[in-house]
Amino acid sequence: MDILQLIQSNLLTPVILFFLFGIIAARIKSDLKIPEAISEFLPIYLLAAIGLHGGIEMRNTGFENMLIPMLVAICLSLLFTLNHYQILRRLGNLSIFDSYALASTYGAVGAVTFSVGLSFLKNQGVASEGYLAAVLAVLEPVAFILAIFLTNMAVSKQIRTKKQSFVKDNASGIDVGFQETRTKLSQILHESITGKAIVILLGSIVIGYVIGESGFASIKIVFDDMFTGAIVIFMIEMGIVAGQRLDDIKKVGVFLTAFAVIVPTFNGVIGVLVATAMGLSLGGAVMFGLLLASASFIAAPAVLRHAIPQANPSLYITSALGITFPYNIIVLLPVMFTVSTFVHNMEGSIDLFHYVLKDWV
Amino acid sequence: MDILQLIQSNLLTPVILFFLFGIIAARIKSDLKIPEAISEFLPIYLLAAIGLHGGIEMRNTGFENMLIPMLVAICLSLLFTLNHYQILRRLGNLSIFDSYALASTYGAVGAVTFSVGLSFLKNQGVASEGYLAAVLAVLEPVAFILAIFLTNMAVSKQIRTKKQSFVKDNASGIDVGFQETRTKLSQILHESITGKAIVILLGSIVIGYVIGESGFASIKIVFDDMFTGAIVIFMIEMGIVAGQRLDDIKKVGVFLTAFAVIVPTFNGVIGVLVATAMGLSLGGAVMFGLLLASASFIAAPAVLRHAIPQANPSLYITSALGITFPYNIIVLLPVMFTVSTFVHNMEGSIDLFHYVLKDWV
Amino acid sequence: MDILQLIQSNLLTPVILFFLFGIIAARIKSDLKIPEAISEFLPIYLLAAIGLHGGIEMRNTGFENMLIPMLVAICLSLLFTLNHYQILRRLGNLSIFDSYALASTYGAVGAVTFSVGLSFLKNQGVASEGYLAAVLAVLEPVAFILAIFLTNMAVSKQIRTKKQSFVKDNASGIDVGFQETRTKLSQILHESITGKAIVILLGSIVIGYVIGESGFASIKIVFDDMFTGAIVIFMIEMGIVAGQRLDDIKKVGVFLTAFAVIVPTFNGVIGVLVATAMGLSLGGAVMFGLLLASASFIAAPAVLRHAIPQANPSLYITSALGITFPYNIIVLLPVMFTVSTFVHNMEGSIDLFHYVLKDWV
Amino acid sequence: MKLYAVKLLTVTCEILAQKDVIEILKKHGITGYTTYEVDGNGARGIRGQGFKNEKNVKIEIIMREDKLQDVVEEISRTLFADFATVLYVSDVSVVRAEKF
Amino acid sequence: MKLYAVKLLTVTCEILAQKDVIEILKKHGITGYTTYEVDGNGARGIRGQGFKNEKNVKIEIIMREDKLQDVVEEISRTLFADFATVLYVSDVSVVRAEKF
Amino acid sequence: MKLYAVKLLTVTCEILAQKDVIEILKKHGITGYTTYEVDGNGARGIRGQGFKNEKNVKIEIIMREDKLQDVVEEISRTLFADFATVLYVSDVSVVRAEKF
Ligand SMILES: Nc1ncnc2c1ncn2[C@@H]1O[C@H](COP(=O)(O)O)[C@@H](O)[C@H]1O
Ligand SMILES: Nc1ncnc2c1ncn2[C@@H]1O[C@H](COP(=O)(O)O)[C@@H](O)[C@H]1O
Ligand SMILES: Nc1ncnc2c1ncn2[C@@H]1O[C@H](COP(=O)(O)O)[C@@H](O)[C@H]1O
Ligand code: NA
Ligand code: NA
Ligand code: NA
Repeated sequence: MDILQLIQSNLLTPVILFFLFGIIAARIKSDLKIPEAISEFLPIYLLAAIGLHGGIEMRNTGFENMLIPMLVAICLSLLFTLNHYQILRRLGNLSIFDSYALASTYGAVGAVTFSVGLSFLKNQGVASEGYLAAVLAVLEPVAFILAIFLTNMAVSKQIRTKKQSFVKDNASGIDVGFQETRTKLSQILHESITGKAIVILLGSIVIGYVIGESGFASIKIVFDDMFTGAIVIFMIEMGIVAGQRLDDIKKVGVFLTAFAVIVPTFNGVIGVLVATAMGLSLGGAVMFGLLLASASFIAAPAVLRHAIPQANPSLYITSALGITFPYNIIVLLPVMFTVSTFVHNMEGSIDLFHYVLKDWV
Repeated sequence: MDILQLIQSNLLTPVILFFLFGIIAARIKSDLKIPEAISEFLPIYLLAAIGLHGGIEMRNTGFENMLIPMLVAICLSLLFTLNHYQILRRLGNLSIFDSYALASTYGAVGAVTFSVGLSFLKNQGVASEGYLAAVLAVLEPVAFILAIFLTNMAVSKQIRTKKQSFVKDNASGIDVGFQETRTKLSQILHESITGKAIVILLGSIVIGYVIGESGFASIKIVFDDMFTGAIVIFMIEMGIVAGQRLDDIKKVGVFLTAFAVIVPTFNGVIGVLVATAMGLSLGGAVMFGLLLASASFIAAPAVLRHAIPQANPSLYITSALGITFPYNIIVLLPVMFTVSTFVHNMEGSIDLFHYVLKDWV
Repeated sequence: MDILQLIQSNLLTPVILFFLFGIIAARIKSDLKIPEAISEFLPIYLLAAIGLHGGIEMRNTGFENMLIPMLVAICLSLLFTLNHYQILRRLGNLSIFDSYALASTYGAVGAVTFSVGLSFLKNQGVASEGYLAAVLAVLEPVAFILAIFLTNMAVSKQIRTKKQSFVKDNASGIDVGFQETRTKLSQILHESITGKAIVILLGSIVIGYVIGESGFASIKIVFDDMFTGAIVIFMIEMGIVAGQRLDDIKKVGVFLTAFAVIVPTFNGVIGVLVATAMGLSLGGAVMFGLLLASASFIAAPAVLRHAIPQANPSLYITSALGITFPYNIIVLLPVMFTVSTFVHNMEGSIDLFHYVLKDWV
Repeated sequence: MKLYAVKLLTVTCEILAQKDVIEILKKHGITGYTTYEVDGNGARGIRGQGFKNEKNVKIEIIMREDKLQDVVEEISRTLFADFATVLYVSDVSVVRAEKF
Repeated sequence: MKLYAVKLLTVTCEILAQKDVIEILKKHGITGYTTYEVDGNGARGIRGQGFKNEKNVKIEIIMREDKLQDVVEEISRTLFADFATVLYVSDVSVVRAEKF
Repeated sequence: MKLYAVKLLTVTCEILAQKDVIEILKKHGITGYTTYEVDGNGARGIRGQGFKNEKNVKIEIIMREDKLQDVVEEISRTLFADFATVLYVSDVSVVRAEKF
């Protein structure tokens, strides 16, 4: 199947179609809405299902192999976040706050995107490494922490500079500033690692690992068989919310629109290649790429609004949800799948690299 | 099985029993309640399931045959609405506003009734034409539009008459009145065709058509296997709401109570006969009859409260939900099923009519 | 399997693990939360499922055998409630109000505990008598009614004594007091037997009985297959709520903590023995014991807050939910299962007692 | 459009005391009120987490001044001791004074 | 911090009349408001059980005094007859008077 | 029943700023407040559609007049620039002035 065919067949799955339907419903100003309680519950459910599934897989396959991909993902995520910042600040001329906020939004991961990725692979009949759910959990706060740390550094440097030039004598003021920054940082750190997404995901991974296939049997119908149906319902709401934001894309501007498409493509393809080099399976490489390509639009505002309140939330929510998310699930997933298929077929050279890498570690 | 037996066996299905249970719970003033988010979500879910199912069926069987039943349904719905108005205004002596509101409530269709009808047929092991979901979607706004149009005409005629007799010279006032009527009409038209029920129903039909049986497989458990269970839960809430309204039936009066039973019976049986004449299957004829017999009690208030605010909502909600709905699902469904079985057994004559009709078109 | 192994294997089921997970999530102050609408709906769903299942079982096995266990359960519940009161008032030195409130909280039954018990038995591959769902329904108000009656008696005695000593002449005042007490009592009686838990449970039992296995088929997936998955989700919320209350345990004190562990153990083991003596099956005896061991933490506050407003709700909620519930589902269930297995293996003597009892009735 | 001065009584209390407040209102011949669920913090700790029964409710009653004293007195007397309750009174103006 | 006196208009009405109220506000150049769903009881009976459309909504609008009369007049004239509606006005103070 | 005059401060803001407001209250020794989620419209556009984090919350605080100025000042200074926020103050009377 060539890439366009794959995009088309992906486009015609219920998950994507109901997302597009949601967008249309919002555009024609329908009063259709998934009640808040349901749309708040669904991500919890999806993450629990992802976690359980990942945990069970890890029990089956061991998690010795998890370490390297995890570390590589963290490094890439940090590198990419810094890279985003440079692009946004230099090329995009965005404010320091907006730049850091957007940089970490795109450095972070999207749990909904991950769910759609899993259902995409299911549809293709391809499996992926279970431990990627753990990578998802660990990756979530990494980019935020870096961005928040750097923002706070930048802000306290600004304050310090101001203080030094104006009130030369007031040294304790700076210390207070530092102190406050540190307090705030540790507070935000706590907030982001006790955020519901990470907590339910990690908890479910552990539980999945403990109960294994046999313990899962009694809840399989709810946490496995109903998974795709639940995504479909959630995608209606995602479509509606994205559709409501479509007008805001004008405010986002050409630069950011381009950023929201090009950067995920770059990150995602690099991700696929690196994952393949590390020996991940065809599907695993796609999911690894998706982790790096995805932007966070549910966890991001919750953390960033406190951490970098000066940044304009409609910039990062709109670009992540209104542009990158549809692009990722409709176009980039099939593209990465094709890339992954391609590089997994020229196994020889890759495996070589893999062995080299393994020797090296 | 004779008709009484059929009513009895229908009465003893979970769907009907939980509805009656809900009524009892409300009557003994229990605090039992399905949380709002759930009871708002369930109709969306039910309509999505109905739509997907209908769309898949249409892909299997084509939708060439849909056109005539659709047009006939629209015509009958318009005729019936006018007929209701005459009965209500002339025989019932109701105000012009109440008459139009009630006429269209009974001219419109009830999505919940339709769901119960489908589960009734499932129980009887009888199928129905998938395109009837599309007829449901199209029929929904038809009666409203007619009633609103006529009400607005009536009101602006009144205004005009008043204006002519009192302020002979003020012609522009009438124009303004007309203008306003037209604006309001187009606004209400927009509202009723972008109403959530129609939107989710049409969207799901299209998606069902596109994905077909194979694309549906991954979400079948949620959107098919769980259907009857979901109806049961919704019926508890319907029962509770109906039960809370039982006291209001006194205010509805004898005339309207009789109307709420006789008119659906008449419409429904005509519907079954016409559908049979058009060549619909046994089950399809029942569903076609049910479309015409059912009254709208969720969509109606939302539209009518804006369109005809002078009408008393407790009249049309109470009679549609408190009287017609229970009557339809408990008594009329089995009656129509019996009628449909009967006329489908004397196929010869009917088929004849069918061929004549086909030749004529 | 010995008792420690059983506790361990129980501990590693999804139901218990997700409960512990919820506690941890609350302790680390995560913002994880099951939306209110979902956590309000789940008990209704669970009770409907329990009721339907019980009703169907009763249709299969008849309910002649139900009478004695039901009466015995009521008697034991009343006896235990009086016993709790004595312990709390004499040994614990609690106020009369707190004593009665706690006595009835532990005399009443916990529907959630019952659900967990059923899933525990399912896990062990052991069945239980269907009519125990009916016992659950009947037992629910019994302890409350007794406690409320006694509290009101105590209060009006107090009032009377005061009146007699101070305003000798005002006899009608006492009558009014009595009158009020009686009104309030009948009102609370109505409230507690029309409470949602009892209503949905009794309704579902009747419906289950009426529809039987065959009528249940169409809703089995929702009301049976999804049962354990639904419990798991509810247990997350229970864990969170329990975790939030863990700090309050300090306020509960050593005496009440001991009470919250020892009393259920005593009641539960007595329950298992009595049930075995009455001829209930292995699983049935466990469930019977669980009924007597469990404390009510959802229905209790709703009733007691009105009936005995002077009692401190955080005492009875915290001890029932924060101590007894985890203890019951983690430790006591396996203990009672072991006891029941043990006494069911020395069948001879027990059966003897059983026949004696049967002859006697 | 003339506006008439009346009183707005606002009671914030445990959801389980709502029935009692409405009972008191009824006793004083008042049937009009507006209610909604709220969370809160106060002398009895944070309310609104956990079970629904542990939420608060706000009850707002527009009424004529002459009934105010009695209603406030009865609510204070019967509920303040046992239930988490806060009440306050404000001055508002309405169009149809006869409605209240 | 200086506080400026403005008016707070509160409209409690059927949820289906919300759109009409906001329409009226817009007509008078007012775009700021706060809304939330409530239950209630009044001349038209208990509201808030049953279907969501049968709930009430509260709409609160901080505005300058000069627009108040017209808005109150128009709401009274167009909605009082057909919809369950109650409105009242109170005096409040704000920091940024220019915002309203 | 004697009523005592106190102040009611109402803050309507983004749900994500709730924590900051409560932090400020705590700093000024205030632990009593009532909160509930609302929708709204204002200078920052319609709020309440879409994600829950994009809703508003109303925070109501009954307090003695002497703390009011400082609290209002701090909220204005720290939140007005970055968050959608509106606040207003009204006069109310309570039964137990010592509670606040
Ligand atoms: N100072 C206050 N301002 C606003 N609401 C309050 C205040 N104090 C208490 N409340 C509300 O009244 C409820 C009961 O208060 P309390 O009895 O003090 O726990 C609290 O849960 C809050 O919702
Ligand atoms: N006296 C009152 N105090 C507070 N709210 C009221 C009052 N009367 C009516 N309401 C509210 O206004 C709505 C409509 O009132 P009505 O038109 O009288 O039925 C009611 O459902 C209540 O929410
Ligand atoms: N004039 C107003 N009256 C009542 N509430 C308002 C008003 N203006 C703004 N609000 C509320 O305050 C929130 C923030 O306002 P803003 O910062 O202007 O977007 C809005 O979403 C509304 O909930
Ligand atoms: Na990323
Ligand atoms: Na009809
Ligand atoms: Na018990």
